[in-house]
Amino acid sequence: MIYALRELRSKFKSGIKNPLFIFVILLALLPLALQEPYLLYVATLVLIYIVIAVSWNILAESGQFSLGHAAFFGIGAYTSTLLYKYFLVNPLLGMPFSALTSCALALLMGVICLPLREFYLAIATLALSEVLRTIVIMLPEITGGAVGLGIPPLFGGNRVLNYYLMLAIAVIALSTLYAVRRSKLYLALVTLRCDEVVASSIGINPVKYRLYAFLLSALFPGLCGGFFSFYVGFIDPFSVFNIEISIAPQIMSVLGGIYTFWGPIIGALIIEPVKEFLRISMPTGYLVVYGIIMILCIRFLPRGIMEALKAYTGMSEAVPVGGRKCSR
Amino acid sequence: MIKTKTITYIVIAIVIVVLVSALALYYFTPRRPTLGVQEIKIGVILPLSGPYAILGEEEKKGYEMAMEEINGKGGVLGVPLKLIIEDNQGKPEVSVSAAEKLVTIDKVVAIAGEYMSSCTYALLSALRKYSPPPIAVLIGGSTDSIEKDFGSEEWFFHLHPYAYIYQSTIRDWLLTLQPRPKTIFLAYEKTAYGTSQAGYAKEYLSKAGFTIVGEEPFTSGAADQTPLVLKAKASNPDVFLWIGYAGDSIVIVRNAKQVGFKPKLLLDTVGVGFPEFQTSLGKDAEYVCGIEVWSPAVNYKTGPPFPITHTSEWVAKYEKKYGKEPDYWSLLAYTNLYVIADAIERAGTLERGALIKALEKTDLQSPIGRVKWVPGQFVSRPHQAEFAMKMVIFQWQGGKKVVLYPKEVATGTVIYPMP
Amino acid sequence: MDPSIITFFQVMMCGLLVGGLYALFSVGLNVIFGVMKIINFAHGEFLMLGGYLTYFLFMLANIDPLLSIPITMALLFLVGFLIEKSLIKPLAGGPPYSYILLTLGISIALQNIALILWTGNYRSVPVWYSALPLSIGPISVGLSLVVAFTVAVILTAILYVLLKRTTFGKSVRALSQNPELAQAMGINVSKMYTLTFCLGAMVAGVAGSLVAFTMYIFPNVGFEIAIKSFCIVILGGLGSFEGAIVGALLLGLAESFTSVYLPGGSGWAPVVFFAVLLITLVVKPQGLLGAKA
Amino acid sequence: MLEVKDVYKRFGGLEALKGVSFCVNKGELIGLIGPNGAGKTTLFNVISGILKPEKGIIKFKGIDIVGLKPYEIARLGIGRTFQLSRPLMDMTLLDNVVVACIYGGRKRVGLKEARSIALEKLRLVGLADKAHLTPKSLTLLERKILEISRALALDPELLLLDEPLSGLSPREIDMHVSLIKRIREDLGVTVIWIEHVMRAIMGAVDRVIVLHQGAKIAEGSPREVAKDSNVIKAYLGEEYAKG
Repeated sequence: MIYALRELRSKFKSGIKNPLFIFVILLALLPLALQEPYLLYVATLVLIYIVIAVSWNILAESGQFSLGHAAFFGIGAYTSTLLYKYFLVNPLLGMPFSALTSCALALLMGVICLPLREFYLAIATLALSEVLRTIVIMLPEITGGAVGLGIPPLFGGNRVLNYYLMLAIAVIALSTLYAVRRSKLYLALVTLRCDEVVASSIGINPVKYRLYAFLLSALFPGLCGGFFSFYVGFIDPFSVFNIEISIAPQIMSVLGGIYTFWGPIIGALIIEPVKEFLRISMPTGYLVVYGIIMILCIRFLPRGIMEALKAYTGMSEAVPVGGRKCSR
Repeated sequence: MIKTKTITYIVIAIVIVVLVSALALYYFTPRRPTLGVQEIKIGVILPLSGPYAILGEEEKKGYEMAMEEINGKGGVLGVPLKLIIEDNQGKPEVSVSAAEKLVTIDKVVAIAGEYMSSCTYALLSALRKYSPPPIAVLIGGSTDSIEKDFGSEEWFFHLHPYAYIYQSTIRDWLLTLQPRPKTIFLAYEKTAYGTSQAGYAKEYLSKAGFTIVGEEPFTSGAADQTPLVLKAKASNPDVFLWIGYAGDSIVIVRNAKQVGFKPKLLLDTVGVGFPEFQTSLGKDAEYVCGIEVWSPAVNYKTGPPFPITHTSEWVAKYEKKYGKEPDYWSLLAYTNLYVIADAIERAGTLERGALIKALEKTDLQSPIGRVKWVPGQFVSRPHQAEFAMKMVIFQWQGGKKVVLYPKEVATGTVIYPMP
Repeated sequence: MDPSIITFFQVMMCGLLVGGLYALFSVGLNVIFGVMKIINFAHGEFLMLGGYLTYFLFMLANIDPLLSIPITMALLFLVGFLIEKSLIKPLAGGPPYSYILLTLGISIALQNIALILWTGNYRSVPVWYSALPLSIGPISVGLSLVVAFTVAVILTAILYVLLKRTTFGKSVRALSQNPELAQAMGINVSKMYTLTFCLGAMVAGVAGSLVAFTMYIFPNVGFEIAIKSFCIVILGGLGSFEGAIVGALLLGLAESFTSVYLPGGSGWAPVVFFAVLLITLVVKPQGLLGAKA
Repeated sequence: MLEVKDVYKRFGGLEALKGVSFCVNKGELIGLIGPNGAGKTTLFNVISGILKPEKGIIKFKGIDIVGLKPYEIARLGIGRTFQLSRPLMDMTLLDNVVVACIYGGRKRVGLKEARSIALEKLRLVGLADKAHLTPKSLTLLERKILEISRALALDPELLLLDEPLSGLSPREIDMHVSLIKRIREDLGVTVIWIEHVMRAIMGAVDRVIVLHQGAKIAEGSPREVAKDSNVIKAYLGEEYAKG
């Protein structure tokens, strides 16, 4: 008993020092610093992108390159919206269903994409998300079609409550994916990425683990989609099945550092606010600046910010799963 | 003794006279109320990047023109207007983001602008959650769900026709044609704009006694619409009516000419109004008809506070300033800002309640028609601009847009059937 | 003749003609895609630049789009060269995904520069043959489309000869199919990258010229066509010249046939094409004519 | 322990294996030799399940493994290495072995336990002090050793080594051969070993199987095989061609 308590305490102590824990605490305190609903609105969007980027990255870690994450986001968004519209399901209850349909889609996508690699996989996922968008457009009786659907915003649009809800989703997503990265599942995923033939020669079932990666990667974007439609109060197929949503996590991951946990987070934390800042500070032409910033970033930090940081601190070697403290 | 007494009386008298005259002066001088601010901030949300940037730019020109004029005359109640222009990238969530910023950071007096229906809807939905919601006088959004869901809000005023107006205008005009056309083939692009219009087109036109011989959704942005045109040709309609964007109209008209499809009338909903339609097609643009909120040939008499007497003066001014023909979006935007400025002027304050009251009493002879609030089709609150309850029909003749309908503003007569 | 048969052939003609335009662009993309193994998100912007160049040459100097093709080719070759040398080359040997950020950045910057310089207006070159029909028996199609198709076919044929009969072509194929082996054979990879990139840009520029008078141009025109072309290239099989052509014609036909024969019309066209793509990939993961991995 | 009976495999028009049959007993160290293109690696790929033979039976410990997936075969206790060494480049040496331990080992282990087992395996082959580096910094020999220790993490009963000596210097060859011998002796693992370096393999193995153009042409002790006329013919042709 005492031993268990002591272990709990020591776990808590080491947890406090965990960067993720500190990060989450900082995020939880953010509304105190950002009094303005506008800043909170942007912060919530950043959280959504963080979750999508980290989720995309976990699929990339298994060697599967998706250009269709908007499909998960979109199907999640439509699930919660349509549940509300037809069955008056509370959005908070609808969101888990968003995650479910997104996972179902991921299974379908994963199975279709099993024999595909690299560009073939990327384009197939893109195709699937385009197919879904067209289906939503072409079934206006059910989905509201291209016109879209207006829905009452969650919590009456209270930005603080919305922020904390999204933060809760983000915490679940980040801690799940953080835990995954320290588990044996993660080892299997990375092995698949490095060499699939070797992976199967050491007992890893590639089909199973590729599908796991798909599921993990779709779960939280679907949830975010379910949140997003009620956050904006409006949904239409062009804004949720948008290729930009599929591309954004790639930009964020590559900028921050692909195949790292913090890379996509850093990427999202930089990209979205910078874009928003440019948007409000120069009405026309800011996207030119944005594009040029992207080019310069990759020109000078080709391996992303995380690698640059590691090189700077002299930690360029890969860190084993579970951090450095394991071993000897 | 007396002397001092007299002096005392005189002094008192002088003091009283001075006081009374000062008071009288104070009371009888026409006094400009002071607003107590350095500038009046108006938020404007438009698409300035992405596929709809073309129209956002047009709007921006209109707003800037109006602002320069108003501020050139000393602003509103002596305070200059300041436009805070936000790009919404044509995305609903960015529109919301912009709205949040305008309301909470910039603390604008009113929000203007918008173009796409999806963005307009999301924006209004975001505004509604404030208590009280900020004033929105918008020129974007033609989907009727905006009217149904927000039309009865006291803080929302709308300066653009809703989808049904396009089709009711088309119906009314088609009924005036001699000989009256009997059959219509309807094609529409499958996004929000096309599908919402098509529903009304079907309803209104068939109720008015026209036969819809075929209807067909199409993908906007396709390189070639020959199959669509062929389908239409096969059903041999009197009128080929399509609802598409500017690019689609170029392709559709070209393809129609190519396959020799010659209905009595080629009629588009908004895609053929742009000058680029004519420059891109040259003589093939001839006799194509379209519908617009306003067309540069339409000339209204204007009243104060507009510094012009007729719309044509505005057109000349615009052409001088920007070196091109204006689009109705710039005039809408121009009018939009004047409507807000006029209400502030009359309210004499920036206080929300008073401003809404002043807005409700708006009655301007604007260069785009009369701005007086009337109810729309679905809600009884009169917050829809009167001019936006009808539209104009034009035809390309000799490389120029000739206005055919309504009669009051017509500048020519229709050439029908098309030669 | 039975009108339904006439319609059938008419629809087929249209599909093939549009498919021909897609083919030209996709073949160029396929070369870059195959050799450099990067998804070049900026490829469509070459098309856009080519289109605007053609438009302004016509409007300002009254040069017919067909005559301005050599100018477009030369200039786009130069643009491709500059971008490759200054931006893409320095990333060589870096992590594979860094190209995404780079090409997206180029794409976003170019699109928005175009937006500022030339506004978002839809423009089309009004050539004299723009709306003339070409009739073959009861079937009539647009002359401009036929002209564009002819140019596309000629250029594709030249590319075919270039890729199948010359040492350059052999190197391209070697690099697409087995980069390691190609390197071992002593192919100058760096030079090949530059050449193929410029070639791709050039072909995209010509495709832009054709789009400028058959369709219309606007700052985002290239991005949408590029996405379609990625799908075409994958459908046909990475690195397969014939595959890209087959894929492009399939897309053209799918678009025109669905719009005539499916209730709901061309709204469903993307679904049909993408469904064909997905089914193909399930059955043949390497694409229709792709080399086996 | 392993029984290969009449196995056929073809690639398009090329018959890579034409009815190969042989048996391997527990604890044996078998050399599998033959000129280039003889079908040796194909045979390994067929045994380890990467390729499916058109015909034939492969029995491992009495179980027919034809049609099983590679990972199932690995879990039955067949470990293998590859001709061109394929370490998992993005993972540390330790993780390279840990992952094999977890997914291929016949005992279910957790991450913690797997780490200590893996470290033990690395210590066995002398790579423990580099456990936290990635394979990028290793020499070719070390990479090959890593691959072997990764295969050993499966606790295999049968180990398939595909040209473990290619590309090594004579000194490295000696070191590597002694490691392979030690593995067989200390762990009692049955080994099938494809090799081109004749000098090394002939002195080390119990029995040699010779493949030529997809067929077995000889089998027996190294000494017998070296004298076999078919073998000499097959090899001499190649030797001459090499010039």
